[in-house]
Amino acid sequence: MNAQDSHDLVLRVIAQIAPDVDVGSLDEDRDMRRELDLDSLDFQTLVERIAEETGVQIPETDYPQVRSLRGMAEYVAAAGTPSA
Amino acid sequence: MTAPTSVRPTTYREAIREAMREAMRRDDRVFLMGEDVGRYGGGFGVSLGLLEEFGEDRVRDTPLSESGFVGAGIGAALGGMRPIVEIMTVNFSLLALDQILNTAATLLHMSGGQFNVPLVIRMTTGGGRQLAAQHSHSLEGYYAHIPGLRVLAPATIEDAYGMLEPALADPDPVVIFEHGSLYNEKGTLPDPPTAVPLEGAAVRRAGTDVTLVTSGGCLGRCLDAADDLAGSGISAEVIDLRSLRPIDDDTVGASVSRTHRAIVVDEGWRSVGMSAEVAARIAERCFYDLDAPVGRVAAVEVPIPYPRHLEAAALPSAERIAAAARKAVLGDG
Amino acid sequence: MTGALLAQYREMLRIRRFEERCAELYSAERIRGFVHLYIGEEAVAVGVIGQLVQDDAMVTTYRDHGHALARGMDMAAVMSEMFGRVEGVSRGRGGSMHLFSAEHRFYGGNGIVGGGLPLAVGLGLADHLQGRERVTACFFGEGAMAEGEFHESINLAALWQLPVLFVCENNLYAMGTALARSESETDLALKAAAYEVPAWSCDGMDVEAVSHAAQRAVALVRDSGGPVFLEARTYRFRAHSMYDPDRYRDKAEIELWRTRDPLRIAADRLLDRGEATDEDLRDIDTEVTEEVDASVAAAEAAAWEDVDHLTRFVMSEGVPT
Amino acid sequence: MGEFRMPSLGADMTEGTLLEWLVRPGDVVHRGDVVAVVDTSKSAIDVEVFQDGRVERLLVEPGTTVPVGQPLALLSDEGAAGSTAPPAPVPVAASAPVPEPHEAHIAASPFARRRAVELGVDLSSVSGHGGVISVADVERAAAGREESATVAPVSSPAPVSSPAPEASSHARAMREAIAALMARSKKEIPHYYLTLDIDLHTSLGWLTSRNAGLPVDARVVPAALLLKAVAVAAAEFPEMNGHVVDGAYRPADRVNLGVAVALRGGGLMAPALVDADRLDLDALMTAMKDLVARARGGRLRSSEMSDGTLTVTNLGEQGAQSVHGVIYPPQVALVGFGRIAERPVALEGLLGVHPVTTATLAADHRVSDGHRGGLFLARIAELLDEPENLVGGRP
Repeated sequence: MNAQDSHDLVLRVIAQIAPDVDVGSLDEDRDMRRELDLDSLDFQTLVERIAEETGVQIPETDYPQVRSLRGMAEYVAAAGTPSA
Repeated sequence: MTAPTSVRPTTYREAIREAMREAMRRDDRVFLMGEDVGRYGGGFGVSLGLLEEFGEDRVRDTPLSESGFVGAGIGAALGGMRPIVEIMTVNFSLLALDQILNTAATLLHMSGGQFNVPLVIRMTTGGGRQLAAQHSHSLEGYYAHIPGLRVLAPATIEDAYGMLEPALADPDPVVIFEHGSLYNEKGTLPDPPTAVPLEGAAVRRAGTDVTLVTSGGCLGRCLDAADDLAGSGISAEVIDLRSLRPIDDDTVGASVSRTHRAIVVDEGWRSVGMSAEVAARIAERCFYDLDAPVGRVAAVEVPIPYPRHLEAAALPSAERIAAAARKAVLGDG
Repeated sequence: MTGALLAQYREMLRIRRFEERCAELYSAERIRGFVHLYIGEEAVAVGVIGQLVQDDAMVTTYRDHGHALARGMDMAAVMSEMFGRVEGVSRGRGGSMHLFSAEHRFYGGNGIVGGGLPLAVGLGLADHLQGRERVTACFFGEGAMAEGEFHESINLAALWQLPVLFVCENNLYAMGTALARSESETDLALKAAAYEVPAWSCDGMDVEAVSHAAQRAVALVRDSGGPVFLEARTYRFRAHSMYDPDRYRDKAEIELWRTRDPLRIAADRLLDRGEATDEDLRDIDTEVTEEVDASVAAAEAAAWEDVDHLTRFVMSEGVPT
Repeated sequence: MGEFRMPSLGADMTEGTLLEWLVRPGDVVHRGDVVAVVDTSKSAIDVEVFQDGRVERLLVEPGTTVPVGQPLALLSDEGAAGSTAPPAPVPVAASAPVPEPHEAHIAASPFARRRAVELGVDLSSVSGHGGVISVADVERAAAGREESATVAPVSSPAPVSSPAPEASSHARAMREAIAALMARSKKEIPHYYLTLDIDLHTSLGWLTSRNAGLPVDARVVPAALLLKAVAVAAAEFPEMNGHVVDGAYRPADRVNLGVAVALRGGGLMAPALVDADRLDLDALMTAMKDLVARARGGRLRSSEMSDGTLTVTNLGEQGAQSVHGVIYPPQVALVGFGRIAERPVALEGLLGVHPVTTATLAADHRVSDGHRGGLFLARIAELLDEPENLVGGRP
């Protein structure tokens, strides 16, 4: 999975969790929780969906790296390929 | 309204007589017909003196046959005349109800718009004169029920005078109710007189706390009640419907929407009458503005009795009106 | 008056064929409501109305098809009214009982027994007051003579000397109530005469007899300016309104009256006098039937009033006053 | 013959709109079956029936708004007793429901009702003269009420596409409902507030190591632990867990933990986690995820909307250090948790840096006092200090 694919995937999952958000205007480097008004449960759901879609299990200890959209996309791209 | 150049003293009775006199002078087609309108001068003296001026053809005494002469009035209207038919009292008018309802009010529609009936019917209504159960009733609601009629209830001298001319000019049948207790009412008329409209209610007294909706002979009692209420800090608005068909919902609705309380005052019986109709319209139009149930002060459901004290107890009084208004405003008896 | 009877025969046949078709259309549910057929009484309308002129007025009852046609109202417009169509003489709002025409000074079509009489008096009063020499012909049944409005009206007309021709179509039954069961005085002309009104009777099954009597009556009204009462003794061959069980009269009585069918009397007389041949009468029938056919076609094709116009004509719409 | 009526799905609900029938006449229904979907001003709610029977007749068409208590359908007893249909599949409703707070019909003039909505005045908190509330009473109540009701501040979401008009009117209706309810709460309930900082070092450390060994979808968020602690404590403090009905306090016999959920786009609701104290931690986590998702999707069950016995608000999570909440009537207490933040703490004479949250309690003085409230907060802190004891469920 390249960076663009993972970027698109993350945006798609975000759109499911926060359907009211205009993802086009997101600041990719800011903390998504603040940017998207996600609470811990929403963030947990985001991580779960990423895992379902890609098989990438992000450990809690890595959460600081995936706080932003860019960080999440890069993390996912680096960590693996989509499961069948 | 422009200020009149002067005023002349008159009475309700004289005002109607003058209006008829002027109409007959103005228009050859106008004539007056009814029981004892000529030599006797009218059962209530309204047409006194007209025979002398206009002669027997145009001030036409009829036999006691209400259906016959009201129907003849309809036919004469169809034949190009502008008859004024006087029926002595509303109770007697029931003998002519067939002609009024089945012919005058239906002919235009039934003929697909070909035959309109430009007829004016005047009749006395109301109690308060110890005339007992066959001369005292207020059956305005019977007539106001009928599509095809225009029903007027002049409560003031100005209306009594001013409504006749537009009523005669109206292409359709107009029924005018004159409350018997108003005939001797003294007052003034502007000179020259100002025109009054046929439709539209009048706010006779402005107020903010409760709207008293009334017409005809009850107007004075409502104004008395409003004076009384003002003494206890309640500001009552008094609306004179003037026209009972059509009813001016806009004026009533606007008032009740401001005061949030309404009392309907009618000398007819309470059940299925004018007061029921007006109350229903207020409920339909102003429900969400109402801060108290719509109240009614109407005649007690009894044929009007002869003795003064019983008759007084049967009819709306200023006291009953004020009490109903207080109940609406203060929320308790 | 050669030719007059033939014209009257044709007029009566128009009414007869029109109403026969109405009965058929009623059964087929093309026409609804109350439909009171005039069959048997045609000579009265044709005989009386033939004496009126354009300026004269007419008031009649719910049994009004014959009067409307005899007065010259367009058959297609009358049939359209039967159908309730907007092209009807009353824009479909009246139906069978309420035919009107301002053009013909035809003031209806009154469904209340006796209801038209005061109206006719008023029309006469208007003419009287305006000095116009016009006649108002008021048709009513003998049943109306029990109503107060008859007495009030004829009294007024006599009292005020108004130019009204009262035409009583005495068909012997007020719905199902025989004359003798509803009137203390069965000589109706005599009863009217009590109001100091000139009054006489005629054979209502003989169009020439009716014409003759009506001619005299109309002339008297016009000349005197006062009322006249004319009784036409006639009979309806059919039910009061479309169908009824006819329990109130004998079959034999109906058959006896049928021998005096006004069409038959007129036809026999035309043939006797040589004023027409069988062929002429057949031709007339064919033409009349074609006119009826055309009226039905026109009514079928006519439009319905728009429901948005339901409340029109309750109050006048800019009628000059 | 029974009637299925428009249920009260919350103390603030006076009417509801029937969105959809899930049954047809002739269907046999059992207590707990979801039979209809109702839109309150807050959410579309699956509504269950509380009696067995057969649907005789549906009285109200979808799309119709009717007052609470109006019959929606007629149910006959026929076919119910002898039915072979399976028992109620909905566990939530299978046990006896918490008594619904009953609101008597309020006599108020139409104009008074209209003004009450405009002014956000709850009519049940207004007393009328002569037994009837007039507009003057409503305006007096509006003028006299406390203005300080701090409805949970909903942080404004970032880039939000403009909402549809009906959505905004729905939001306005919800805002009005919230305002009315919170105003009523502040007027009726003598609140008292207590605060306690809770050191989460132990519990979060335990949770991190537990989560480390689990797949993503089995992980538990700290909020779940906080909820569990409150639920367990609540079961031990009956004066914090129950309802005031008709002026009398009725402790609940179970803990249905209301979870304050901020809705995207604004608004707030507090659906209940039924029997939260009895659920094991994983089940509670699952239930919480499900509940929040359905709350935001507008598909809650009626019992979840109305059955909360104590509410927890966690909204400090992203910003505020503490939250002094407004109790959700007819409940009697609300626990708030502020943001979990690293703070200096003194430990055995040394200074350390630990994750700390400020817990607050808003409680009803009619039912409890500060002493018991303090013990309640302390018990929550104690429970959080032994997180392993919070894992298991209770029978």
